[in-house]
Amino acid sequence: MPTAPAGTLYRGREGMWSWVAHRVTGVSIFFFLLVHVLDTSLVRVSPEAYNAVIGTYQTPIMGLGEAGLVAAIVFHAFNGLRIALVDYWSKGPRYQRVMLWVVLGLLVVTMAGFLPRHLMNVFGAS
Amino acid sequence: MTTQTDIPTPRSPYVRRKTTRGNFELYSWVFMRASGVVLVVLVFGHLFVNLMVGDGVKAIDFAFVGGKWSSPFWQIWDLLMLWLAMIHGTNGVRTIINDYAQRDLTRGVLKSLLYLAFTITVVLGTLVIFTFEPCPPDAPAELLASFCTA
Amino acid sequence: MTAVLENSTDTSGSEAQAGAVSSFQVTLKIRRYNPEVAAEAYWEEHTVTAHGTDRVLDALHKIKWELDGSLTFRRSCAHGVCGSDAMRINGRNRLACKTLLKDINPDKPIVVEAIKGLPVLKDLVVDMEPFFASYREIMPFLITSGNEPSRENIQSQADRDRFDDTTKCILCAACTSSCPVFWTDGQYFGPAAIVNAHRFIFDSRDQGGTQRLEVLNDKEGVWRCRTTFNCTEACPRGIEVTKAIQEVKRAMITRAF
Amino acid sequence: MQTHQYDVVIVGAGGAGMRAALEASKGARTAVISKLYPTRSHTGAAQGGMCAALANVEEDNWEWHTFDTIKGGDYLVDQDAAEVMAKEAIDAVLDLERMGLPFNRTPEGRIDQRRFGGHTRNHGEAAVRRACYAADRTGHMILQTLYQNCVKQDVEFYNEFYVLDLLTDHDLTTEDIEDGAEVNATGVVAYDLATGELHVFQTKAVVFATGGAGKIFKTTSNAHTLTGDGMALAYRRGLPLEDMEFFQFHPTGLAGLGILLSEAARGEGGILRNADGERFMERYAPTIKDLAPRDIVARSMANEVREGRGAGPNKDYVLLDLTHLEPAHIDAKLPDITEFARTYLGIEPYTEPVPVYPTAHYAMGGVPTNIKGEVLRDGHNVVKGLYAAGEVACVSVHGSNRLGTNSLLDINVFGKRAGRSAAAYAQTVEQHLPIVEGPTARVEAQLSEMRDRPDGERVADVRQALQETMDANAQVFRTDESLNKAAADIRELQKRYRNVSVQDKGSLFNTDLLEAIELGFLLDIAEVTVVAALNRRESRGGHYREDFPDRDDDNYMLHTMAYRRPTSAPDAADGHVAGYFDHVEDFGDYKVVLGSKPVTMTRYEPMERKY
Ligand SMILES: Cc1cc2nc3c(=O)[nH]c(=O)nc-3n(C[C@H](O)[C@H](O)[C@H](O)COP(=O)(O)OP(=O)(O)OC[C@H]3O[C@@H](n4cnc5c(N)ncnc54)[C@H](O)[C@@H]3O)c2cc1C
Ligand code: HEM
Ligand code: SF4
Ligand code: F3S
Ligand code: FES
Repeated sequence: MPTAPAGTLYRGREGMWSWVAHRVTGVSIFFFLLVHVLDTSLVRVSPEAYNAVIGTYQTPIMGLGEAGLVAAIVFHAFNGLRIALVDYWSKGPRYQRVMLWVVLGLLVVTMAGFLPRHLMNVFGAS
Repeated sequence: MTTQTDIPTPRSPYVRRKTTRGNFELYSWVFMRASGVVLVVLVFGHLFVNLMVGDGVKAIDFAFVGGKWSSPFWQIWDLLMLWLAMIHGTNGVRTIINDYAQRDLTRGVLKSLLYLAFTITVVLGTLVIFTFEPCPPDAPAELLASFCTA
Repeated sequence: MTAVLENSTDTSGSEAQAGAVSSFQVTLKIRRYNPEVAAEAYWEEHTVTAHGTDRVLDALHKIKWELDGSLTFRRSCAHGVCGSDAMRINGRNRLACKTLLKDINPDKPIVVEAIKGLPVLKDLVVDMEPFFASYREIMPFLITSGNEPSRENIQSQADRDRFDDTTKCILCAACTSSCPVFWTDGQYFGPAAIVNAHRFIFDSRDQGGTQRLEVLNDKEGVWRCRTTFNCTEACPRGIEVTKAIQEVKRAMITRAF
Repeated sequence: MQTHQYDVVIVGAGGAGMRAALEASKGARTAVISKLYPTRSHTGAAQGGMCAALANVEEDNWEWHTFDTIKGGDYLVDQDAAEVMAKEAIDAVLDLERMGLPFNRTPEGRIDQRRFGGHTRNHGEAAVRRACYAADRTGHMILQTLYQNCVKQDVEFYNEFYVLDLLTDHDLTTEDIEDGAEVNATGVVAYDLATGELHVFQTKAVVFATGGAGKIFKTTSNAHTLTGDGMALAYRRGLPLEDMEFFQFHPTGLAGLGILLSEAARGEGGILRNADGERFMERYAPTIKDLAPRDIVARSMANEVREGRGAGPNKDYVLLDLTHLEPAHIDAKLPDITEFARTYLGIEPYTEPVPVYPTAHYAMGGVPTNIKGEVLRDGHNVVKGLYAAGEVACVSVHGSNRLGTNSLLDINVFGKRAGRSAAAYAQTVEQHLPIVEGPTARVEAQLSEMRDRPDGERVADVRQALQETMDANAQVFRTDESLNKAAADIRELQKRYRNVSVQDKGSLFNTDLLEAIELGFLLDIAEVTVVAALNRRESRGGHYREDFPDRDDDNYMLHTMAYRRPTSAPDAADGHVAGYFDHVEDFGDYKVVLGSKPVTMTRYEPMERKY
């Protein structure tokens, strides 16, 4: 296939941007998962090794990263359900936009439930 | 003037490279959605227990993991999560490679890498969950779950 | 019903009564490409006077007819029924003849370029052959077996309505060339082919549904769709393209299980 | 240059061309050459319907249909052709249905039918439901269905190829051919838009199906690409054009734009009103009112405006009122055209009346053919191997005014006939006839002259001037004075055309060049139209002369035949001279010679046309 010379960015709407986000979050989670399995495997090596690595998860920087990761998973999960509804529910395509707002709403609610506690755990005195 | 040249249609027709029919894409598509729904439960449960209950991320250490995996319930939970998430994720990344890698060679290389990563991760993860020894005999007791000393 | 480019600030109905047309200046920023002259595409701006009911096509014509005859684009009917002039206007696929200038913010230049994902031949003209090749592959014709009825086939009104939406397609390629999957994977059949398959799969008179589903079960078939809805949003005929794709997917799943 | 050989070459991939292709390709090696992708052809713009006396919803028969067609055409219709068309209409519709066309359905599941202007029961008693339709995109569905079946039959297409010359073994503009002598079509020359290359098609039979020529007018429902190419090519090779003075102005074009709102709008109950809200058609056609034939409605509308009862700020249009119809009904039956009103005028047809004004719509005239689709080179001799169908042709089923829905029917019935005749003829020919030495010379000269002229007039200026004079002087109302003005203007523009230049000198997709060539066709067609209109000093159907407001059967019950001849040729074209049918107009190096052809009458005596 010859490729067309690139022009400007396509100005898609909600549908396209939610797909971009779904893709980005999906890949991020996937790579995190690879690493996560590796680090968890250290439990087979020795408790010290595991604890040493897991300790780095508890630094504030990683704590923020974790928050981002959770947000990514939550978005990906809810949006994944939205996609499934678009595909299986006959009225899905018509309400895809509404459903995206619901997904974002749920994301906010979930993060509101999670973040304060998590940040307290990370930054708060233990 | 009677030039007798039989000339085919002037613009070269476009040919699809090859047809790959069969239900593989169909099943993988259904799987993405089905596994997604199950994953919602598994992942959210996982996250909740690890990050929300008790002291959250602060509380995670060898002892915590040991405590969880001593119960078959969490062993199965995590095993299922591992497999589903890995198949789901790998399949997702496969789609993405199909989308963006245009040359056959690039596609091949990237996919080989992907499947390699998949195999290593899944095998490793499975082994760890099943061969896990919550109370390794030579480890310092304070790092282990409380029941080891019991 | 039809795709609008931007939510215009004033859509207050009859204000645009014929006869009472105001004129204004518009600038078009057009992506030019002519392999006979230069290997690279470049942007060019032109400013013309337009009237209240003018469409982007009118502005393009003005440029071609008054300023630069070499500007090249396809068009025929000039009212959105022939599907010749799909192009990217301010980043979105539209028919130039259906996009009114007054609905676009006139303060900034209107960016016009060829649709994406098909080889650009000259200026706004792309090679449509790959697009039509996919269309032909889904067997876009009624397939029946047995004896032809001596009069017409009987079809209930409900059965006729079942596929009404997808009969509207004018093969303009606005949908297919708005699809992110198609841009990067030119082998994807694309929404337009699926829409036209849908038109037959759900026609009660047709008996080739299974074959067509088989074709679209291809690796590059319906499963490639990531429900990004760009196609639905771009379709100048207001066809619910993603919905049609979904219906085809569901038909396949029902058949497989 | 490339050369191709086929049995049948069809020029034009609209409804007529593709219908012919479906027939021809069954028995002969066929190619279709079209300057547009087939699905872009203007048949796709047709909205309202295609009529046939199926009698699916109420009593009807093809004989009534024949009568309506003849009366609608103000008795200038060739009655044998009208009979053929009305009779074969039924199969034409059923063929399309079986090819997959999604017609709207009756509650019983049959093809639904609706009313259309001029179609009546029992010779004019009341409007009858005869038009088969698919919402308001019947033409779209016909075009798609025919294309789909061409895909199915693997018909060979040459898309975006402009046919720029017709090859014959005798040049009728210069040679004097005896009655009965054989003249053959041998091929066509086409220009590939994508590459700029010329292709010669050597063929046993050629079918012209290039559609109409609405772009001679400014306000028109026709596409930018309807530039009368086929008519002009035939005319330039010395073949006659028949009845070119009859151009249909459709009553309901969107005011100022010309975009068509189908007659179906009135068929479904829409009403025309003037500025005072009066349903003025009650005055002009008391029986069938808004559903009178198009020429009558268009004239009535123009008259309302002329007499100061027009609506709008400039009082220059009338109103099409749909507001009394149920929105749901409008959505089901007229979705597309109501959307045109919304998109292009910002009018909501549910609640507001739509501004409309007549728009140039359909060429009743064209390349003369007989009912087999064979092209005539004079009153009765045919050109062997040359066929024409659709709007480019004149069989003549439309006479001086076409009834709505009869054109989609025409393209199907006569497209099929032409395709079938062409293939049958090709099968009888063993060897391709040789084509002339240097077949592309004429076209090459024309193209290079245009391309090489460094600068000069702009194509658009000349075209605009042409369209404006045609709108001003040769539209719904015509007089000797206005037509002479138009003729003078056209002569002037012909001169300017010789000095036209294009900016794009390249060979890839040079639409600039092709627009210039098309302008040449437009000028030729406009010239013939005006000369023929000047000659016809009567009013009949679409041709209305204010200075001769009555029909004059004694002098003008004849088809006009216009020929291009060298200035030295004899003036009268054939024996049938009556009225002014020996008219000659000089255009410098050639002249337009007018002859006539009798109207074929079978059963129906001309009567006064009242509705
Ligand atoms: C808006 C509108 C609505 C209408 N509604 C109705 C209706 O409801 N009912 C009805 O009966 N009639 C209707 N008509 C009339 C009818 O649609 C047309 O008369 C008919 O479709 C003409 O068909 P055609 O095949 O002759 O030509 P077209 O469909 O115009 O096709 C012409 C073909 O010729 C090709 N061509 C032209 N020049 C060249 C060249 N130089 N070289 C190669 N190819 C060439 C073109 O590419 C095209 O494929 C309507 C017309 C219009 C404009
Ligand atoms: C938590 C619950 C999850 C749900 C409901 C879910 C749902 C989905 C769905 C429905 C798709 C298909 C999208 C499409 O076809 O357009 C998808 C794609 C994907 N998912 Fe998930 N998923 C979940 C978790 C995960 C996890 C844990 C990972 C990482 C390992 C992951 C990685 C991906 C990737 C990489 C894609 C491909 C994205 C694309 O093609 O654009 N997902 N997900
Ligand atoms: S579905 Fe819509 S956008 Fe796609 S080709 Fe058809 S008309 Fe154009
Ligand atoms: S834009 Fe493409 S991804 Fe699917 S919904 Fe439309 S085909
Ligand atoms: S010109 Fe026909 S769709 Fe725009």
